[in-house]
Amino acid sequence: MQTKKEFRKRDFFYLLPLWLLSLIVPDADDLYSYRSKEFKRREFYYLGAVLFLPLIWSDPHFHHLMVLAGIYAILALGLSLFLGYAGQISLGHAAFFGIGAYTTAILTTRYAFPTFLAFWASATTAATAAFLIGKPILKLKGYFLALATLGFAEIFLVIVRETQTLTGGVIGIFGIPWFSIAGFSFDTYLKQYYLIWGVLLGLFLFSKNLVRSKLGRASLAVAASEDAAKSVGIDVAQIKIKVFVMSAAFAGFAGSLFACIMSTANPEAFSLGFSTLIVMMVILGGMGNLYGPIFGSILLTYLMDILGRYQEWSLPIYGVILILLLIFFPDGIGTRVGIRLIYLIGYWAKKKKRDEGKL
Amino acid sequence: MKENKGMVCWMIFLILIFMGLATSAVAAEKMPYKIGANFEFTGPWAEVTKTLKMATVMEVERINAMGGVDGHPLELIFEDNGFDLGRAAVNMTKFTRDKEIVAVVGPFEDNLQATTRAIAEREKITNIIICPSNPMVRALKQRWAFNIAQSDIIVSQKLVDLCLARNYKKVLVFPAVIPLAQSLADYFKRFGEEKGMKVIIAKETHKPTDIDMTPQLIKLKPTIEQEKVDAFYACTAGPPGPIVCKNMRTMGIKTPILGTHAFGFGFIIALGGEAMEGVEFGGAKPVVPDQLDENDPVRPIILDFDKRMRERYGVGIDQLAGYAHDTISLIYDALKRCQGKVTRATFRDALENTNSLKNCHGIYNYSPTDHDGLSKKDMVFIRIEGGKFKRMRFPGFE
Amino acid sequence: MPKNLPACTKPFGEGRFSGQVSEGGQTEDFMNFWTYLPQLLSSGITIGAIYALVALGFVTITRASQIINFAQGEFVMLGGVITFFLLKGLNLPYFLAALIAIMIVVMIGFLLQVSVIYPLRKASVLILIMATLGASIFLSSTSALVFGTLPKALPPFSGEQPLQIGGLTVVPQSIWVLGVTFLLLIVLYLLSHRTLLGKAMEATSTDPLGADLLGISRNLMVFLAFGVSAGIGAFAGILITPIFFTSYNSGTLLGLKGFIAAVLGGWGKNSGAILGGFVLGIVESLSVAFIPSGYKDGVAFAILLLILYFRPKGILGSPFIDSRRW
Amino acid sequence: MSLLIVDEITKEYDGIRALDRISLEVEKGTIKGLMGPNGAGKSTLFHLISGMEKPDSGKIYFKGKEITSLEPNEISALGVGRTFQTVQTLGNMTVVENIMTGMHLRLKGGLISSGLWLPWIKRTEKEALKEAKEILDRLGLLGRWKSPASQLPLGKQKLLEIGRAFAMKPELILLDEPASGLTPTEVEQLSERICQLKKDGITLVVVEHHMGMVMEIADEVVVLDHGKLIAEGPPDVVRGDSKMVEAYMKGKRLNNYR
Repeated sequence: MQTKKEFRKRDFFYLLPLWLLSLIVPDADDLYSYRSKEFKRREFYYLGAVLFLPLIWSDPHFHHLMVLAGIYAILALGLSLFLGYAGQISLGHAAFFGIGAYTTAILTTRYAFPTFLAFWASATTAATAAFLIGKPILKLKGYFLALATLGFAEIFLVIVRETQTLTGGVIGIFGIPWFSIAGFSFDTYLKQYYLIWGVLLGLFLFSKNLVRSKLGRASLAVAASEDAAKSVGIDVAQIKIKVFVMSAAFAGFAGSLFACIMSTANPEAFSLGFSTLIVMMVILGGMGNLYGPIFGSILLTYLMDILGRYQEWSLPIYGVILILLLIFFPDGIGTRVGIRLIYLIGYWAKKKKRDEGKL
Repeated sequence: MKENKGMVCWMIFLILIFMGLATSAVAAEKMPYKIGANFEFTGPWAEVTKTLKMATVMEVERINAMGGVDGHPLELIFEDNGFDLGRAAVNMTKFTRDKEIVAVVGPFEDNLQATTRAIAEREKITNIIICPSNPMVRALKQRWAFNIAQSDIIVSQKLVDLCLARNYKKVLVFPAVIPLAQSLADYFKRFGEEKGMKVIIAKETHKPTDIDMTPQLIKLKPTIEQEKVDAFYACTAGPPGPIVCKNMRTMGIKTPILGTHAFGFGFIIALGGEAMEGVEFGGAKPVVPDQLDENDPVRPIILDFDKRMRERYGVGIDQLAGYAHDTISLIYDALKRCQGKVTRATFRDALENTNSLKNCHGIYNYSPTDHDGLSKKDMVFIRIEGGKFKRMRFPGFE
Repeated sequence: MPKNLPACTKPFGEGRFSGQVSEGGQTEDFMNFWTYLPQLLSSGITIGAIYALVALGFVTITRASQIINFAQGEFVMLGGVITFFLLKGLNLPYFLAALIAIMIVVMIGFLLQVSVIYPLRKASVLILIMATLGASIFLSSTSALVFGTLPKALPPFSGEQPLQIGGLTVVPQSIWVLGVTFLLLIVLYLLSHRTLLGKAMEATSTDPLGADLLGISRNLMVFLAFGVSAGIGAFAGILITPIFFTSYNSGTLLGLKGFIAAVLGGWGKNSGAILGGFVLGIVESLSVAFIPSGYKDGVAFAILLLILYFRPKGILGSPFIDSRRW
Repeated sequence: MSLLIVDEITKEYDGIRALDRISLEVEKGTIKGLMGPNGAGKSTLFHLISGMEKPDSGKIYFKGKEITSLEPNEISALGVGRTFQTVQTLGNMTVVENIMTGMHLRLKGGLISSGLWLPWIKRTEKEALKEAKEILDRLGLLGRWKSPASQLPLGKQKLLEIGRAFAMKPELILLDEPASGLTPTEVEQLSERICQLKKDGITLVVVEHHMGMVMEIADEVVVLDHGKLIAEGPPDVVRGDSKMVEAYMKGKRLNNYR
């Protein structure tokens, strides 16, 4: 009996992301619609869901997953500003994530910084690193930009592994205290959930404002056509740097939270595979809208959790799913799923007709 | 009246049968004791976890065939954490949520253990670590985490004994950039210098992914020659071991090579070929199941386990299979000692009170203060000869 | 202190860096570095040949279609692993096993093109990168499932005994590697410059529209290119497996290094790829003499960043550098 | 003092002279028609003026200031707007956002302040929106101000591009073949808009194949052929010029082949 109920509950619980998807599927021109301040009704649904779901559903596993998804979402949100809005490519954001995590880890464990300060320090460090690395490499485009960012991430890993005295080498750093503000420490998954999603909400509003301001339009223009952008007096290089630094700062925040919640920081967590995962989150959610990364990250975090059951098969299945999603939803599940499905159905219908015609 | 009596007899008979059926049915559907396994089925440690899975599954099935723990079958639940910190942690909470799970085994890799141990401590669930975490984490003395394999300290002491027995005065250590190798090198240096040896830890290191160690060795060669080191300690795990040996022999360095206990696997010899000849290390007993002396208490267990592994999977046992076997039998033993009322807390206490339990790897003793099961007595000296593991004995040492 | 782990009281870096011993310090190494130069060079050249082959694989695909196939390294891995399987598992003769393995990997390359690249032929750069990365994840993990995750070591083509040439000791296999590499290069050169096919491939890459007008089927060219590059990759795999062990996850790093070599030499040029491969291999192995060997992998990527910043065209210059995607 | 001065400018593409010591002056408030067959170097000249490419020799002055070596965005910051031969509206934005992008330099707001949506940002954005709608109204695109720019027909996209350039409040606008690929009626509308721009006191340089249109709107016409300036003057004068007719007809024939 007990087990049966467990089972049913769990399945419903894995169906949750799909249900959320069905809620969010926006109308096609929503992607382009004039970016205004007015919230749509749908958006209040999301807010309600984020606020009350964990209370209705007090399940540590669910909370933990959502905490993780939230952290990834912060990172993906920053990346989508760079990927989706400025139209550049970065495979190196795991490095900024790692820089954030290590900054927090070192400051809190060795210099006994309060985590709240370390949180801001991490973002600053990541942003600085992004500025330094971005100046030279952002003049590249496409494949070479991707490769350069990837190379930066690898170099970061090598440095972390080698500077034992500071980062503890491959062993990493343990015993990072919980995130705490003014003595109130977030020590349960529920508290962490509200912390993370609070931060995410703040950053989300920030970027929502940003993309409908001068800077957002400029970055969209850079993505569309650099010549046109220059012709209206936009300094392309400067815009790219700004957005890059910005997304790195987001990554820094995420990394700091990650370090606090996992209580450890080690190089294995910031490898190329992680960068790939985050980019996938952005792509699957749909580039060029801000909900994309969030839903993408929830989706993939759940996917990973489900795949855990399939033991040795989890990685091959992940690869196949990844490719299939890219082939069938190249511009994101979150944004275009409706259109895509209609198109597919139409195609099947036509095919049927054709066959009948042949007969 | 008669027929009534007959009726009554029949009734009683039927009722008895029903009761018998009922009781038997009840016996059949006792709640299973679940054990969560949080392993790296994918990623660099996949091979290791494959062995672990084979052995654990086999052991659990054997115990269930024997009727389980007083009627309760054991059940294994495997989850892959893909060598990813986040997923390992989430799996841990997933296990803690399921109230029937009494203990979680794994993860295997050091970097993930710190987090899962912390969660276990918080959520009050036993976390059995097969390969002990690095000393920094073990120093925390967490009550809910138990280590199966010998800690780095014991392994290093064993190797120091080997050096003393062979009377190596100067040893050069060539560490890999993995947590295990680093703590091994540290402890080897510490104990070696206590015993008056000279231990040089090379600046040069190698990664698990390096495919050619020649450059590093070229930089080490002058040290080897000028210092006249007696032995070269390839402090590494996995493929780099054979690579180091091969490259050294190719470069014509004849210095004897010492290995870590991670050399005690068949594939190491298969890879290294004749370059591995004469490599010596301190390993566990399952590496040489057939060469244990007759009065060794664990000999029958090892041989029996080896036989069953060969029958079922066609491969002999190695240290990891041994650890898996020991894990399951430790859990089985502790569950039995809970006398029916199994909760996570009682299970933890029972496991803590394990003493002198005979197993593949030796005799396990846990206590509330000491969560390292094995001791130095449970290791043997091993030398690779003719593509085989040969046990060595040194009077005075073992 | 929160209920989390208590903060680490142990000082970091205890052990191998605090307990550093000065024997074998940099200066001595440097002095007798020159005596070991030939040794370093030989190992560098051997690895360089492999990088060159991997880079050639990248370039072959890029010349036919301006795509970078991040699964190139997996072809190398599959070549070695499948040969090992055929040799040890099915006890086929060495030559036959190698041949069949190459054919299988070529088939895999075709499959990859048909199933992943063709549907995405109009997709953006980012999508292509992610798709090929996904393919590489799939290939490596699947080979781990099928052939096991243990590293594989093939027997060398001839003789285990290292040769003593003057001061340095060389494994005969590395001579094999060099010889066969150069043979392969000649064949490829003829293929791409002397045959109509090669010319057609080049045409599709430089001017797709013109190629279409000339009636060259672009998709067919890309299809063939994938086959060829998969073949080259498999060949490289078979060559290195006797010296360096091939395991299911050794493909990714090799692929990246090969890519770096291709960029270093001059993106899109066969000659550039070869030059870049050897330069990268030699620089990498020589660099160990001057910096701690832990940074060895960093060197390659540092070179990459420098070359991308100062001379994206690479050493020999690149025909594609002004194209839309770069 | 004329607004734009091109002085003895020369540009070579590996040996071929695209422009050979061209010099011309554009007076303030006039429309300059730039004509010539393909390969005459009209677009090259535009690229040089707007800074997308650098000349091999010669100088360009705008409002008496030398702009030869400036970056494109700096040149447009000085007040030189331009449109493109292949229309380049920003397809990932709405129509009104395209116009507002044109106002980029005139709006203030940094990264943090616009992220926090501080009051002054709010004000500027509101005003910008209002102004953008006015511009759209003048272009007759106000009806579709919310629809994605990529969904407009070609003619409207060209108008939108002109509007985007106009939103910069520039003194000089370079129109690169505005009428190519438009229906006659659209060409009519287009020339009306252009004349309106002139009334606003904006100087224009128009590259055009569509002879009738140029002759109609331009105050002065310059004819290029193979990088050389072969005729200059008011339309009716140039129309009579034999060299020009010959060259231009050749150009037309060449066109038909392309």
